[in-house]
Amino acid sequence: MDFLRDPFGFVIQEYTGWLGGLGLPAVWVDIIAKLTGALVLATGAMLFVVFLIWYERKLIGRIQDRFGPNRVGPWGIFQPVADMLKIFTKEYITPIGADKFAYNLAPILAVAAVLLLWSVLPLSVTVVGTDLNVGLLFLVAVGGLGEMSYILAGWGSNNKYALLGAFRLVAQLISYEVPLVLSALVPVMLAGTLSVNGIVQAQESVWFIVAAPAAALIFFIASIAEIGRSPFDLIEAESELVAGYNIEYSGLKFGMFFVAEFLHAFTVSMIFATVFLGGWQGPGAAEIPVLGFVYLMLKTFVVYFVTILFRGTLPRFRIDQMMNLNWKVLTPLSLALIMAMAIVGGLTRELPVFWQVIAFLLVNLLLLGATDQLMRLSQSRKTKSNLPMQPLRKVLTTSTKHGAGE
Amino acid sequence: MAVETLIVLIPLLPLLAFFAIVLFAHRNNALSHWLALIAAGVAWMLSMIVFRRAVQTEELSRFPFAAAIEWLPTGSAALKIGVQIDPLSAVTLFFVAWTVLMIFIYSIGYHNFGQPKGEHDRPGLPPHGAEIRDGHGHVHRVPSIEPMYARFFALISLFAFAMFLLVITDNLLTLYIGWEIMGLCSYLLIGFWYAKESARNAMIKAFLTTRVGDVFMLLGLAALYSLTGTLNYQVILNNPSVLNGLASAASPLAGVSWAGLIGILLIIGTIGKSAQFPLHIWLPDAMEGPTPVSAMIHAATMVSAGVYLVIRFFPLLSAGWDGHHLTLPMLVMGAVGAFTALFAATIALAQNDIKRVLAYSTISQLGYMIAALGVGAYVAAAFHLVTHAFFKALLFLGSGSVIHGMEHGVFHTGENIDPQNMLYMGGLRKKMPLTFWTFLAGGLALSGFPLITAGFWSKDEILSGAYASGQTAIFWMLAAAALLTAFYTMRQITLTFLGQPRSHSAEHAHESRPVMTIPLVILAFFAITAGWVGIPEYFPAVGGLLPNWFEEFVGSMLVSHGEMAHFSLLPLGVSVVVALGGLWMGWLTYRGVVRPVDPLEKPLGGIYTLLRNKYYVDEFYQWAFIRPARWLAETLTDRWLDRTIIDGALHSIAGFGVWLGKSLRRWIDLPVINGAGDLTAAGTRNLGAFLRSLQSGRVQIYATVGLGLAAMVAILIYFLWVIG
Amino acid sequence: MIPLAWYLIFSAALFCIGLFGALARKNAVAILMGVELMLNAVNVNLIAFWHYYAQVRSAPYVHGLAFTTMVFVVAAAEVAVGLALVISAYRRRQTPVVDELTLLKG
Amino acid sequence: MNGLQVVFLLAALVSLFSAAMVVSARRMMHAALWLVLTLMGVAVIFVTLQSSFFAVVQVLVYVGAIAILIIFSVMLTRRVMEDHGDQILPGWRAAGLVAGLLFAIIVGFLALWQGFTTMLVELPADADNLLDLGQALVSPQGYALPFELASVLLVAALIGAITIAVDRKEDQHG
Repeated sequence: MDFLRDPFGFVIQEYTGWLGGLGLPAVWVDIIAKLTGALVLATGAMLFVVFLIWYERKLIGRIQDRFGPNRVGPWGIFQPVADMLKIFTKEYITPIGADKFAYNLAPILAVAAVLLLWSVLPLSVTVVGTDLNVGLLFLVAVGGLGEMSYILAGWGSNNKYALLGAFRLVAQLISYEVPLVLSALVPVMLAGTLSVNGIVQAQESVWFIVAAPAAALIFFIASIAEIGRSPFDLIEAESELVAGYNIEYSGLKFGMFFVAEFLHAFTVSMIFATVFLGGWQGPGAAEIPVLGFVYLMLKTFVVYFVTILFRGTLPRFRIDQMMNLNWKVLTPLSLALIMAMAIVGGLTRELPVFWQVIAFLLVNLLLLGATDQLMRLSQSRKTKSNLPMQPLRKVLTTSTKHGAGE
Repeated sequence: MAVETLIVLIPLLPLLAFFAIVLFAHRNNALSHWLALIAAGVAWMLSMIVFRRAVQTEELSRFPFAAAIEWLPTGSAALKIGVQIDPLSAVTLFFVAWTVLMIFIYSIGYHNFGQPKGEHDRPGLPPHGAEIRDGHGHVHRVPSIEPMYARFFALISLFAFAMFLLVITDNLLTLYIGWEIMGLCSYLLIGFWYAKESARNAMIKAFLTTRVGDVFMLLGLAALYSLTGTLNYQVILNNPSVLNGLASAASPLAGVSWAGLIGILLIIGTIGKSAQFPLHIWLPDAMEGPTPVSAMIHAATMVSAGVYLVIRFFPLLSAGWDGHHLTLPMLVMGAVGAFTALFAATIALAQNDIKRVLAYSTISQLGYMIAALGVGAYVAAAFHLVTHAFFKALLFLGSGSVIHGMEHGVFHTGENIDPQNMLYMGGLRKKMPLTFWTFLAGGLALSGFPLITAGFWSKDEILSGAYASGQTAIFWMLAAAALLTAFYTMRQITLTFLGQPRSHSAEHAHESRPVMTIPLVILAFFAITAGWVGIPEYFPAVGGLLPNWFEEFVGSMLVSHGEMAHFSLLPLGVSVVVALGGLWMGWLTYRGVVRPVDPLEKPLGGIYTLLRNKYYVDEFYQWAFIRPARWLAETLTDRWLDRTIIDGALHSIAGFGVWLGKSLRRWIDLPVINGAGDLTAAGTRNLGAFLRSLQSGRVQIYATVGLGLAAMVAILIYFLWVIG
Repeated sequence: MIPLAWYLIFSAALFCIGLFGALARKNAVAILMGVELMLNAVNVNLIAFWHYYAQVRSAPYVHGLAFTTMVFVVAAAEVAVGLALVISAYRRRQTPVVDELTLLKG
Repeated sequence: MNGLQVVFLLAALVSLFSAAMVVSARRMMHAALWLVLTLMGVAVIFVTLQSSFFAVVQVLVYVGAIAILIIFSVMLTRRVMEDHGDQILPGWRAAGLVAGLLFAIIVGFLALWQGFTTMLVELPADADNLLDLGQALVSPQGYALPFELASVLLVAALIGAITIAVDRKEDQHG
């Protein structure tokens, strides 16, 4: 019965009990249990990527009116396995003049940075790696390690295109970290804690996406930019940069970047589900922890599905558009949002939760509407003063001038 | 909203529109005129609301709508400013709001919004006309859009602000502020086409001439403030003790009371602003500005401000008046007003420029009002102010429409004639029917066509007031002026609209756009009906059909009512006869003109030339003031005083200074001071050469030095505070 | 159960290494790295003393943390401006070596 | 010697070693990478001091932003990958002397203080209370003024950095 209700917690308990039975000191039991947990989680996550790749290719295929992979296994489900085997057997090439230390460190660091994120995400009531009291900050900080890996890869390859790609990518990541952190502050304010588990628990009555849809939107956009997916995939704009920072990589090293990318996309969806969609919260999740895990996975897949839809439908941004969106729209909006939410929260402190949420929602919608109007305005002004438009306007005015005499 | 708030908002909106246009919208023509129009429209709406409330309020003159705040602290007290709406300002607000709104709308059409841009248009010149090509490949010239379109709307918005401010204020100081802003606007708008030399001269002339009046007015204002300690209307004018005190206190001028002196100073201000003799010379020249400006500033509102001032201060001007012996200010007003009325009317006879005739008629009509006040016909003056504003604005806008039509003809035919010259018009009745009928309504109102027009009722009241006051000389002068008015009005209508076209341009003129004609129609409505609110009860046949509302409403302003004028048939008969007679004579004289020559030119001979040249007043001023001033400046001050005496003295002082300096340098500077200086310099250089070795330009050396200093400070702190 | 002395000696050593880097390196960016090391040493010191005072007073104690926050801010600002200066200097003189940037030499 | 001490010693040794490499590495890129390692070591030191918040902030600010900026500028001020020639000034011995002397002085002075040998014990769980820190930073009795000044400093640095680093050649074209 206990196993059915909470299989993960049950296994962990059994395992630690068994380790304790071996006569080890408590500290060592803890360390070994954590190491085992990390190993299992990391392996599971990396294997999971195999499924993710298939899922994504299938979906993209459907969007593009194709079948997607359908040869290997039922519904082509073993296609990624075959690809994996191909990648494993490829030759490693290290370019001449490469900085070997940096060149080899980069792919490891890329995967490690993503896996580190899993250490603070609560998978269900009982299963959480570490309940760090600054968990959300940790999630952002570890993102910085990912950037380091891209720089190392770009620089270590001793290739101009790789370096340019890395520059672009890191510029994008650093820029989008700003609205990411700022918008993540809104759930922190609502929950009153930085701990990820605390944030999940604070969403018992209402998900934060309801109270703060604007923050959720910013967080989602910034997350997509952080994982470098379409429409923010200008790092691998083939026509401009050949293939980005990882052009000189081959074989398993390339595969690790590949894995890191997919896993990162999934992890980011999970963070979004945790912070804004209530994580493992759901009917009965507190009593039957395994349900919580199911809920989390469902939510994560919904979010992941949306990112794939983005990838399948949206065209790529230009680099100036990408930067403009960040610095001129998302960052000011998230700053305004933080201020507005703090003020509204202070004003409605005495009210029941329902009205408080309504107030938050209204403020969010108001800010979104205002942003929309401002963007429209600037867009129309831009179109007016756009240089290529001038001759056309001249043509139009002259034609009306001639027409006036009739 | 409280009615006081509404009142405050009235002038504020045009001001905001002015700033918005100047700061943000000046590149966008449509936005500019919409801003101005919306501001004027909302101000108009608020004015109507305020007016309606004012009419509904009992005893408004004793308890006006008012609100005030303290503005300038002056010693122990504070100068208060505020707003106030009493019956007089309510009716003024009524006609100001209407005419301003109509003129704003009209200006859009007058400045050709929606027309193409002319290739040769230059800011500072009237639009030059644009060439367009029609479907058959023919090239036409049509009016082109004014190149300084937005600036025009900004300026008239500022003007509207000043006028509204002047009307709603409750004290003389803010009135003066509005007065001066209007002077500035008038200056800028007369010189709107500043690239024309005539416009530049006219703007300077207008500014300087009104300045003469304004200085005297400021003196009066200062005297009033120093005597009473306030400039508030209620405190001064509704307070018999203050008025009596002023009337009995003797001023520095022998035989004149303070009330009389202040009154005369204020009247001089009015003479400047309302263009009365002898300061009338600027108004005809002001016709250099665009026609809507002429209509608004120089007919309907600004020149009315002068009359408004004297009507407002009538209790002070008439302080000590017993109903029979006129006070000194009233005597001055009566004399100046009546003389100006007749004088300007005669000049108008010989003018050929359609706007100039109207300008002289404006001077003449304003003279009427001043004269009416002079004989104590307070209500009649206010009444004529209202009706005159409507029909004169109508006439100016109508003339603008005519000019516009003629300009179209000139563009079309390429003739080299002045589109404003009436002698080249004729027959426009068929080309521009709407303009004709509305202009006719305005013209009949101006000449006082009996019974149906507004001008008749107000003018009749002035004449009967003058007659009743016993000032027969003034009465007959005004009657003669009325005759001439009717005559030149008919001359104008006949020359412009009746008969046959006297040039190809007139043949090709066509009706203006609805945006111009609709204001004409609305103003024509008021030109007819505005008189019906003030029909005296004693008037035969129609008197009493409508209540004499105006008399009751505005008359309540006076603390002591003058005696009700006795009805007398003589002034009534005279006014009917002069109006109809003048019109008939005018038609007789001018109906048959076929060549562009005035038929009166030959018979009148020298008199015509005299009138044509406006009695040589400008030339007289040129000779009497401007040339002496020039001589004073150039010959006396510059050549003799400045260059000979002052420069000579300066040159000799300078020569002495040079000698002194040379000897000082020789005996003191070179040996003593330079020696010491050189010594110091050498020392500094040596020191610098030594210190230079420390300046290595290496950042790390500097860092080390900084670190050493920080360490020393740390050690000092340690030994002084931690240990000690 | 770590002696305060360890932290203080560690931070002093880190500081002095940073100082050496700032004084002895040729490259302007390397000098900035030395400065960063020094600032980190200061942070270690501040946090260590924060822990010490929180322990001595056996009550929550925020002053050390607040000072650390300030140091972080100053470090961020310093790096931003410093690196901008270096890049700007490099653009004009084509060198990041401070030895060759001696325009101020008297 | 318990586990915590081992962790501390390891982190400290790694930090000091990599700091030494930072100031002595010949290739600037490697120096920058060593700097990252030093910073990570310091973050671990923070953890041993029970300030997990600053440990995370250290990673976020120093590793995530400052180190990356430094790496950027290393790349931007470099034409070729290898740094030729000596990276150390001729007067490095003097600098070493100053640094060593300073170290000796600091440690000497510290040794005079009686609190020097205090054992730092584990603090209660709520010692690292971010709520207190946050309130202290914005309360007028606490650090509101320095906090605001720091914000102004950051903005000024932001604007200053942009102004300094902007390429003026573009201005002439535009």
